[in-house]
Amino acid sequence: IGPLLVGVYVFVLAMFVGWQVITKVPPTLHTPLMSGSNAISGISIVGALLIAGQASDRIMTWVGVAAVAMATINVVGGFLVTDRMLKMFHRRRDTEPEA
Amino acid sequence: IGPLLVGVYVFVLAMFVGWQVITKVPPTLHTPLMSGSNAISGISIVGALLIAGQASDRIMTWVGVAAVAMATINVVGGFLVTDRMLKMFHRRRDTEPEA
Amino acid sequence: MGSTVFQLAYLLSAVLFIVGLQRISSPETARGGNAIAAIGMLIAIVATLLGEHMLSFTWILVGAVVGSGAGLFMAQTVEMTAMPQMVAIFNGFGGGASALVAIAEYLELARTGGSLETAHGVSIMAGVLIGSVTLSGSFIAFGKLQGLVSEKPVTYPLQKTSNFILLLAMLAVGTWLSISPPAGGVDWFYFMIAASLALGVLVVIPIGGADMPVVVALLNSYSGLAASAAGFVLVNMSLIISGALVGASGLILTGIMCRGMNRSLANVLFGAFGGGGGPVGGGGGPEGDRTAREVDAESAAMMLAYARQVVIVPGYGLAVAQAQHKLRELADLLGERGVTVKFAIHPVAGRMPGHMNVLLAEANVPYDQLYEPDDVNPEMAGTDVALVVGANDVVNPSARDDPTSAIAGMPIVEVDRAKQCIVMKRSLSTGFAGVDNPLFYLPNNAMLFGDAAKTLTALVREVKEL
Amino acid sequence: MGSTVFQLAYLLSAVLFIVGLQRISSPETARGGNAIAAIGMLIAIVATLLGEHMLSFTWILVGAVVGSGAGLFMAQTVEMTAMPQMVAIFNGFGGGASALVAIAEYLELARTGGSLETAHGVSIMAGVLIGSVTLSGSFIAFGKLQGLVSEKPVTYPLQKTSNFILLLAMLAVGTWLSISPPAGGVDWFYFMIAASLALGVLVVIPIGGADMPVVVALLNSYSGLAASAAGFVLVNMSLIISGALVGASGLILTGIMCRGMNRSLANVLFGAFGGGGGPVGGGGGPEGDRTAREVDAESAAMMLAYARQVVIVPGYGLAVAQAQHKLRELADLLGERGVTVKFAIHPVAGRMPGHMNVLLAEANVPYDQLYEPDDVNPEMAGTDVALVVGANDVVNPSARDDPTSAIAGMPIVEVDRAKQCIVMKRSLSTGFAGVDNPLFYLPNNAMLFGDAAKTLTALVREVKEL
Ligand SMILES: NC(=O)c1ccc[n+]([C@@H]2O[C@H](COP(=O)([O-])OP(=O)(O)OC[C@H]3O[C@@H](n4cnc5c(N)ncnc54)[C@H](OP(=O)(O)O)[C@@H]3O)[C@@H](O)[C@H]2O)c1
Ligand SMILES: NC(=O)c1ccc[n+]([C@@H]2O[C@H](COP(=O)([O-])OP(=O)(O)OC[C@H]3O[C@@H](n4cnc5c(N)ncnc54)[C@H](OP(=O)(O)O)[C@@H]3O)[C@@H](O)[C@H]2O)c1
Repeated sequence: IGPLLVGVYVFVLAMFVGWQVITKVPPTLHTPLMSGSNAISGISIVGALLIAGQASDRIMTWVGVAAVAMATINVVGGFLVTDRMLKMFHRRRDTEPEA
Repeated sequence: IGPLLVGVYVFVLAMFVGWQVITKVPPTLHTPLMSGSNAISGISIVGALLIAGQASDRIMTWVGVAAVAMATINVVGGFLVTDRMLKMFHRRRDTEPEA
Repeated sequence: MGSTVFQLAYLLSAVLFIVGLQRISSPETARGGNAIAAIGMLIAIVATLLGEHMLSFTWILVGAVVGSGAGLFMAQTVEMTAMPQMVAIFNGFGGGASALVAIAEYLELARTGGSLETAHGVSIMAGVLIGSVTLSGSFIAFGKLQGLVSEKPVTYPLQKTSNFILLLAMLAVGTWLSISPPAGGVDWFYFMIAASLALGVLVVIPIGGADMPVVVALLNSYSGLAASAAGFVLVNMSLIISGALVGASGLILTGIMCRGMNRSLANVLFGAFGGGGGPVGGGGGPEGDRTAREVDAESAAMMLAYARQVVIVPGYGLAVAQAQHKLRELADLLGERGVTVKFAIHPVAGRMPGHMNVLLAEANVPYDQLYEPDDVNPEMAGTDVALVVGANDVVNPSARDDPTSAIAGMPIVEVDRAKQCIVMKRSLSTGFAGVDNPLFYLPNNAMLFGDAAKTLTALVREVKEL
Repeated sequence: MGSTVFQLAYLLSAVLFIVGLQRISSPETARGGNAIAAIGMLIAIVATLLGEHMLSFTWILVGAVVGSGAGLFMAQTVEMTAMPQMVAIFNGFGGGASALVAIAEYLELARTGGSLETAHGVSIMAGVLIGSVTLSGSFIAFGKLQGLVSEKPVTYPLQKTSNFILLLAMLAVGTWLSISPPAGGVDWFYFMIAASLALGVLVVIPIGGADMPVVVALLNSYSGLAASAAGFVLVNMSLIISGALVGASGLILTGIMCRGMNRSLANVLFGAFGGGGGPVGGGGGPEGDRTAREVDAESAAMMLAYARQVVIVPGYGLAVAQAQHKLRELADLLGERGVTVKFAIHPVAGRMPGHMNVLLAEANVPYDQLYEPDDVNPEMAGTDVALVVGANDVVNPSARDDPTSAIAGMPIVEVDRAKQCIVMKRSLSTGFAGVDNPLFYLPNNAMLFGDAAKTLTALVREVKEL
């Protein structure tokens, strides 16, 4: 059983998991869900690191740096902005006098 | 990435899928769920067929026949009994005068 | 293992299992879902038969004919009240097949003098262990439920300790076998098989017959894990996925039963509880000065017939009396007279989860007439008559009121809050949990004693005559 | 790819992503869930840095410092009203990174003269195509949302046909590249990249600015698929899993938005709708003889202050006016006076799903004061005042009453059923869908004209003075 087939199995199962998990998120949280899942798609940083770390010539180095930078923006920005949003959500009791 | 690791990935994802799917089943249907999922565990029939079909000596033949018979009981019996139960479930309107 | 097409067929079968299970989540789609899962199984079987090189189809046919015949016969003839046994025995066969897959792989390696990778060895040992425990454990569970083996917990000194030592020994042998060449390990391998079978027996006999449904659900989970282990042995993703699905399903159902009974899994497995143990106490209040009011079928029929809303709470006793058809007849008669009839089904009423739903479905009660406790409890105060038929623990108010009760915290159907409650059972004795039920002595409760089949027949006659 | 330990680290990271997303399903656990997902990402990064042989960390550091700085800055400074743009641009970067991963793999094979397996080639081409489309498409979406690119649909003759021909050409070139040796295909590969980037621009420009949020959600899904494709290129399961999760998430959110607007995805993508197109009609009733009653801040404040229950329906106009803090102040004042205040949040109010919830959370409105339409609609008849702040389409009764309306069938908040309704907006003009709103002319409705920030400030002052 080759790597491509394995990938297909994993992809299909992950799609099911994603579908199940996401349909349970209430509308209240759809904006943070969108930015949070967006941050997760920055996982391609794994590939970006490989390019930048193993680059053997000028072009590859630049491709690598660009890939790392782009992926990092997505990851860092995505998780932070989601956190910024989510920390504003609170119940009636714990209302702090901050605007 | 070896076959064992791939198996672990697939197993973990399938566990998540199973968890999500099963927790959505209402109590009304827990008995058929149990017998239906039981029938699915008869999937080891795939392995049983291999033993019986590729047996090279007496012992293996008997092991194979036993495995196929056991798995078939589980599969055939499981799906049938589940169907028997489920076909009894009906809404208020379509009550047939059968007891 | 086969070419891409056959691998994709296995993937398709796994997807169909998932989709099938998803559709079992609603009564409307459940039957189709079961059929979809069965088609998935067919696809996996065909892919194996076509995709693998087979020396002979003769023995496959022999096994398949025997198995199909037996499965067909059992599935067609089983009583709905005997579902726990049925699931137990099918379960056992599934676990056995998985164990045999692992066993054959090892014996073949031993015969051909092949070597064993550690990872492969671990998969084989796991398959043998889990599969064999499932096989023998399920058969004991079947025996206990069917009354072939003593329902009582079988206990002896140092039981847990000796089981634990056996398990340790097996793990040691299993580890050694996983890292040694198979040719030299066959005898120890036979020991593994025998010890696994023994372990299955030894861990189930100390559990009371009434706790067997929990054991069956747990063994259901094990049969899935055994199939997964077989999948690791054969490097077949479809087996791994399906096994994991069943493993998750069994675990969830086990959890639901334990929560419904308000007991921990450890307590079920190691508590030697149920199956005729003495009453566990609780309840409180002096026995002597309490009297339960009795009512006859005629007056009970009157109350029911002139009510606006009746909530019926069926329990295990209904299954024992096989009186589900009579109960449906009564409900229909009341319905014709304009009474609103609702069935309140407690999640652990009966002897397996959802058991009452199946029994009432068998008796042609439409499922939209069945309610969960949370749906009817708020309506109780407006209910004229709550009719409890062969249920006991699931309507015991001390679960709600008495924190010292053995079933404290277990959710109940609050029939004590109805304007009038009628309990139909044979005596004032306790139910499965062995806990005294203060409901029987409440002023708004009346007992209608007798076997549920007889008393329901009487009720039907009386209502007809009104 | 690395040893077992690192593979298990990748598995752990994927599990943490799943668990993190699961926890985002409740406001209480959501922040922790986001942190768990971030930890998963950290684990994947560390596993890559330690598990792979790296020639140099210098360039990694350069890229990481630049990216972290930019990401940090953007995340900290963005206004909550600008979330759609923010998600769009992050999205674009993620897609770009995935595309670069696929590009680097191909160029490296071309440089070393390696050969290309077809399956590998297909993965690379998919990564380039999807990733580049995501990159350029997201940037155009960002531009439209930010007002840098014309919000209007840019259309020209044969637009769909020419886009379709371009796509076909790319598929042909991609197929050829997948089965040819990379060394000879570099020029055509550059064509693939350029054409993919062009395609991203060409498919987004004909879509109106107001439809951009749907496009962003769809591109979110694509960025996931691009990551999955990169995972196939690198045979990294963590990438495949995470990409599939995001792919599913984006698809679901796209579907929710389309359903909320009662339009098909095809209509959004190819309809050249929104962004200043003329009114789509609907509504009916002669324009001339209808008059909308006007109310001033003083009388509106009176109605609100002496109501028992007030339902506030915020919409896109609130975001435009940046008046969420003022609105919270008003709600608090009313609450102090003993008025029950509920916020009714329509799923597509604002410009992205859940947008209003974030804005109100920013203004410190507790989330248990926010209700979905289905929860408040049944209470409308008992509501004294419904206060509509900068919303329009989501309270348009013709969606419910007029089957010929362009928004017929879209769920609404039924403010027309409240005893009194007050609509705060600047004019009688239409909202996003361009549909006339008969609510404005109902006898139980009054308009409070003006920018929401100004009118809310006036309302707060008046309520304080009462
Ligand atoms: N559903 C599950 O998954 C599951 C699994 C394991 C354990 N359990 C446990 O089983 C119990 C289920 O509660 P339950 O209320 O359904 O049953 P129960 O508490 O066991 O009570 C059943 C009652 O039915 C009466 N009965 C027996 N045969 C009868 C007959 N022929 N006619 C009339 N009455 C008859 C018995 O009283 P008389 O002897 O006086 O007639 C008995 O008290 C719970 O304690 C639950 O925790 C459930
Ligand atoms: N949420 C999503 O995911 C999403 C995505 C895409 C599209 N949409 C669509 O967007 C619409 C959302 O509905 P909605 O009711 O929230 O908004 P809307 O129907 O677009 O109406 C917003 C109203 O706010 C008023 N307004 C604008 N600026 C204002 C200000 N500064 N002060 C006061 N009022 C102001 C405008 O009227 P005046 O000009 O008279 O002031 C306008 O009619 C729906 O049609 C939905 O389908 C939503």
